[in-house]
Amino acid sequence: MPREADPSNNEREFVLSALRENVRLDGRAFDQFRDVDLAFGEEYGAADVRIGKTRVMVKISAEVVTPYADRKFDGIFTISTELSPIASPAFEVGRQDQTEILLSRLLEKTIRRSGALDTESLCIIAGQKCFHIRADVHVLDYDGNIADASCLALVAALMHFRRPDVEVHGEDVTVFGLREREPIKLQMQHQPFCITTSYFDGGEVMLHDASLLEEQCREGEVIISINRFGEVCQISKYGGPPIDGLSILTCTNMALEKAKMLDKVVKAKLEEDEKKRDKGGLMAELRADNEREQG
Amino acid sequence: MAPYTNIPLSPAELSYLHTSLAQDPPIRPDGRSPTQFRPLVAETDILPSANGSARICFADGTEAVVGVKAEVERTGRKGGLVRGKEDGEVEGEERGEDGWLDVSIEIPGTRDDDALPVFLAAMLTEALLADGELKGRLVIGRVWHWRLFVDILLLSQPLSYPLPLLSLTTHLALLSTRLPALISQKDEDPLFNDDWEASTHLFPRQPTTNEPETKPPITLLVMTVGTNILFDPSSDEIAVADAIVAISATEDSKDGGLKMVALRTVDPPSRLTSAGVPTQANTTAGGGLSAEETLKLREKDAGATVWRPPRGGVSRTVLGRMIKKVVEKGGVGEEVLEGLRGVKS
Amino acid sequence: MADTAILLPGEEVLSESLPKSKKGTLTLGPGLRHIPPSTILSTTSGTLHVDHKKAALWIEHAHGRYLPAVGDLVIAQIHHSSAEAYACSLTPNTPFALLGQLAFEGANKKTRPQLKAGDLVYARIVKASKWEDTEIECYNSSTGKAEGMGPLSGGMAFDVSPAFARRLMMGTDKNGKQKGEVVVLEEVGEKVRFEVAVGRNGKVWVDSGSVKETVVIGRLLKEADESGLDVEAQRKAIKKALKEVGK
Amino acid sequence: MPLDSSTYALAHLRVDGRRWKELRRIHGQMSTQAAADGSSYFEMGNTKIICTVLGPRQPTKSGGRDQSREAIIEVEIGVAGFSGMDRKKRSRNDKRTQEMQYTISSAFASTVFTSQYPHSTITIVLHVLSQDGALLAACINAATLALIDAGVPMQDYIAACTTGSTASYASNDEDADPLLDLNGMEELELPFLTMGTSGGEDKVNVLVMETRIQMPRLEAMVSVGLDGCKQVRNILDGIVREHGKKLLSSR
Amino acid sequence: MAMLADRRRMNAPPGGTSPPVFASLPEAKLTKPIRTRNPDEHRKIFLRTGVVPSASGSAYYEISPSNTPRQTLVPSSSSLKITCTVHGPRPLPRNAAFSSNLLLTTHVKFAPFATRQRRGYVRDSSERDLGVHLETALRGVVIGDRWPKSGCEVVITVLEGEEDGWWADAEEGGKAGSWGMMNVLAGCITVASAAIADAGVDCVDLVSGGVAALTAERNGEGVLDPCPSEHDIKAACVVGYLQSRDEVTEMWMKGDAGSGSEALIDNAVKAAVLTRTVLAEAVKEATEMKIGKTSEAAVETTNTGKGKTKDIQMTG
Repeated sequence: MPREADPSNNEREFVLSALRENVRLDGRAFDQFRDVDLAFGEEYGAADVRIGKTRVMVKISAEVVTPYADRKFDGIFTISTELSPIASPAFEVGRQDQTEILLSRLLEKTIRRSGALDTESLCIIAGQKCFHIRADVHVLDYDGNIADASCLALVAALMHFRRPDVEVHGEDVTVFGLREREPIKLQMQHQPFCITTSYFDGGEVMLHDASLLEEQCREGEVIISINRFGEVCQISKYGGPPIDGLSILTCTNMALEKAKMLDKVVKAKLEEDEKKRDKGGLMAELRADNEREQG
Repeated sequence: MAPYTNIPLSPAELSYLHTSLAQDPPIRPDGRSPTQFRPLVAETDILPSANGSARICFADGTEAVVGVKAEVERTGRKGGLVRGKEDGEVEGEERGEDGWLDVSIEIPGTRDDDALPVFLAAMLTEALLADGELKGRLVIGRVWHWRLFVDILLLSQPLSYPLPLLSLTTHLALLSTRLPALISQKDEDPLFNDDWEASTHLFPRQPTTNEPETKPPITLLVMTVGTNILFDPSSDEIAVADAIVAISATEDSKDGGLKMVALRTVDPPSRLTSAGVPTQANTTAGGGLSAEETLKLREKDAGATVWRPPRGGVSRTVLGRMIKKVVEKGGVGEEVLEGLRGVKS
Repeated sequence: MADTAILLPGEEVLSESLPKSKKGTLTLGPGLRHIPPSTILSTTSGTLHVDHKKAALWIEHAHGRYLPAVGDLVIAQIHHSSAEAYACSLTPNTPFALLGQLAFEGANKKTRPQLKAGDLVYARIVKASKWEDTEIECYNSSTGKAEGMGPLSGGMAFDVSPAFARRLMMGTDKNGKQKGEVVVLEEVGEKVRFEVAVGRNGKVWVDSGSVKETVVIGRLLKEADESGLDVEAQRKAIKKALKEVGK
Repeated sequence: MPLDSSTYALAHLRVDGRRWKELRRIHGQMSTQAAADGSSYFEMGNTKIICTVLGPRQPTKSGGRDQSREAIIEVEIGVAGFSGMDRKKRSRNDKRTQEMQYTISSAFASTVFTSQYPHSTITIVLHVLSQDGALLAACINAATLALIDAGVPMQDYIAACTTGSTASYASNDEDADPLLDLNGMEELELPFLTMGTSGGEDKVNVLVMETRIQMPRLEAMVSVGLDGCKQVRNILDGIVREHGKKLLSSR
Repeated sequence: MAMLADRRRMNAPPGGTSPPVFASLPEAKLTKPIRTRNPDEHRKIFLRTGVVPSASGSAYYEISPSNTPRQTLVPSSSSLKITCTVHGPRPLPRNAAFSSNLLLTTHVKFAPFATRQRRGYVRDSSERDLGVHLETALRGVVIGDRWPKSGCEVVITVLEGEEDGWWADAEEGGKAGSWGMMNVLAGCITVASAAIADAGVDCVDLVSGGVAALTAERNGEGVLDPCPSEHDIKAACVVGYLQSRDEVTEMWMKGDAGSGSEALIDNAVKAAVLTRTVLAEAVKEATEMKIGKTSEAAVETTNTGKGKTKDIQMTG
């Protein structure tokens, strides 16, 4: 079983003593993120996020399926995560390891359980037809903090995605191609972001956006998912050495700030992308079509 | 198959055990008589969320919990094509289906699809289904039926062959199983009485004595050494068994005695033990024989002086005696059932 | 002196670029393959380097994993220890190299250094063969002297590319010019005192006694490596960085 | 079955008649199984857990030399098919179960003196016989008791409970009360978190929340949780002392 | 069981497809097949060894369907076709623990098309259960201590499986009781025994499988080799029988036999004795062929013919 190589004792001690002197190896402040870069693909629903060297790509797709028998009025939304050897030699194909399970649970809790995506809006005919929105999360490069990066990429991709328009006449459903009708945005109820706080020395030192080396040296982490309105969607502190109850509340406050920052990044990039698309000849053409139809 | 493929006993120990168990009467390591069971602690109705439940703790520390849950299910259209049987026509009594009983076993350290749990589940299932009485009781009407889930958990590591433990626990759990009373008509959408007091036992009881009229079957593990037949073998004893047979027996409604409803041979782990080396062939003890001579010596010895894993099967006469010991009047089966009667929730 | 011709795997080395040697023998370095009678093919992509004096040629390339070669100085990390030797990792996910328990200066059974898993040592490769475990040692076995090798305590190890590590170790030519065109260590060394050990396996260990200075040196090295800074750019970056730490 | 919050507002009584800061009945037993190195049975209301601890022992998984300098804590959780309202078989690869296993394992890894047992494994096996809320908390408490029974040295032990809030996430209800120790029905309706603390002080080892909630609610929930964990800890203390007395008197 | 989901193949939709229902003449009444053999008569068995040249040992076993006249396209009774290959004895893998005995493992798998209901590619619990039964039957026969540190794999593919009842029967589509499994097991025992002999693994005896049943029609009278579609079986028994030692290595009995259990076992043994004649004949013939072949091969290398077929008519 390949594993991420453990850092040497020298590195471990140095990282810790540096942190005690308020120094991070890459010169960032404790609560500072590495450069966050978000790019959208040609197609709808492809988002590529880079935080420092960490890189995550999310692609959303939609298909029409039968809803689950026990949830007739809901569409289906699934998130699948994949940590492949592309990201790090420590990941194996096809084998679910701890990191992957935790990551997928985290996204599940942050996005699905918190109801970020309105699944009822995906229903086409109750009990018969609905959209299945599938998000594939691929970690392409691994240098720490994949939770925050994956969540950011997932939220951005969901906001960017457009599903095909449908028309229902009784039992008949017509699904329109992207060229036939302007595709429709997904209904998002809120946009939660994952913020991981790594702690050292029993909570004396708190870091945001830890690099891989810092992650390997940390004592534990608190992962908080929060949206810009200050609604906490999920907190995970899986074991690790204990910290004060109060510091968790501090973490939450700091996470809110970061979530607002990430929210802005996503909004700005989406706007940029929309402008770019607006100019395109294809879109203009489509709009003309639609107007004629309505008229 | 066996949960313990490496038996921590040397050929000398195996040989000793085998000889003492082959004595007449056999000398068992814990001084029990051949038909005596080890003491056990049992309780029933331990879980409020299950329709029936039981827990048994054997003296060696092995422990099992069984929970029985019943769920209402719509009876699928039967696949009959012939006999002019159309919908609506009912032909006598409704009969239950095998698929309505679902037995699953969880044993720590094994996967759900390992041979051991699969084998044990199949063994317990076929004993329960053998006389068709139990599945008949699951019928609610033509449209609805109960589906019975029997979840068997072995809580400890499988120290000895867990079959008797699991079977006895299942027996107690089923005896304590109660189904809510039906208030709706037979073929309507079923509606049940919320009152737990009004519920009926899956195995109906006599109103006066509160004794069950019929009982679920029990499965006993019987092993042979030489001509001796031993019940409830411990893990050490199993290590030298010539043959092991699991016999399921239930009360015969006709004459009140016991009848056998299922039987399976179990692969004895003794077949995987290492053979001893005769002194003449032991090079360190001064005996220097060629490989060929050693082989000859071993074949001639045939387990007389040193331990040799058993070969072949069990002879038919011994098999017949084993069955008889379980089901005969005043036999071990009745004794066990009598012992379990004393268990109160 | 360095020929900048870029070769791809399978490409033939032209006979005019072969060095003339008096004895008529050539020494082939990494990345080259000889097919008798006189064809020389490259096996990796990179630039061809020729040393006419020694009649040697080899291919330099920036990426790929470090392959142990006898005589290389490396920084190894102890993984676990057995009765005779420490198993050390040179690069992650590769077979361990063996470091004898007594392969240290002045070590005998009583005085040998006690190393824990995760400790770093500066060592030289003494055996590198396809069929056997790689062996390293922390002293020169012929002289018994440490020659700067041994356990590394404190400080920080930075990961750089193996090619950059090689450039760091090229030394200076007659004019005092850096052959590897990396001036970070020298230029910083004029202002800041620090200890350094460069391992061919892509690790640089730095210890200046001060966390901030060590971090700066590490960052400069990584920047020079990853962004491929030339000498001028390096000087500029060094000046800026040193200002930050107040030197 | 929606929780009738209006009743709560009137009488300040919960569905099962408790007040906001009341725990359910907690019952625990130690040394319940002779075959294991340590074992316990733990009830929190109708949530019932059996826990056995094996080890510290040699790693059972063969292959690959284990050079770890500390003991590895393995956790196996088996959720019985009959434990819930409906019969449901949860596979062992279920991600939620695996997440719980990881949480318990890493929580105890920092409390148990694992460095005293290099190259060994401590296996905690948890069987969930019946669930009615506070599953993770009950598992942690059961594991604590079983580890104490097994005589594994620990710095301290972890006591856990859940807290919730009467306000659902949407309503910005100013006078929402925090609730202690939610039962299964309340868990379906209300936001809640599971918390595990060690030591008498407010040191949080585990904190897991899966539901959406307004940030201001959190503070109250955390402080009630800290207090609840202290109560649970006292009860656990009592169980351990009781068991110790029994052991001594039987000598 | 979700865990057993087959993820290596593109599978058919989970809902499945309904089995074909063949149109039959409206006046054609489907009739349950009736046993035409005597109660103590076995169906014809075809057995041949050495069918897979690359395996250490192999055998093929077939029971032809009974010839009942029918008016529909669907055969009213099923037949049994089993192949078995034996690999080994061969050394255990390096990471396996030491074993002083031959480690025999069995692997029983139905071909996806073997039964009326399609079988998946992953072994289900009934197939695993059969594997355990077969293992028990064979472990007692092979002399394991002759082959320390070795493993031997017995791989069985059931090409056509006996049905559990009459397919058109009202009850569960003829699946009640899963009696067909018992015939399959008896066949597996016999064919594996032949294949093991073909592989040259030391055995104490040839083990042959036999099935007997108590049926409702005959009022408690037992039948040998029951074809489930022809009977209404009350109880059945399979044995793996060693004739020369008069021993049973494997026995599987289920159902409500009442007091007739002893007679049932006796009948199963009788069936096993019948099967044994075919088994012995097939093994003997194969051995003769091998001996003959080696002497022939010395003279003429082009002759690569395999064993002849053998059909034996049997009566009790």
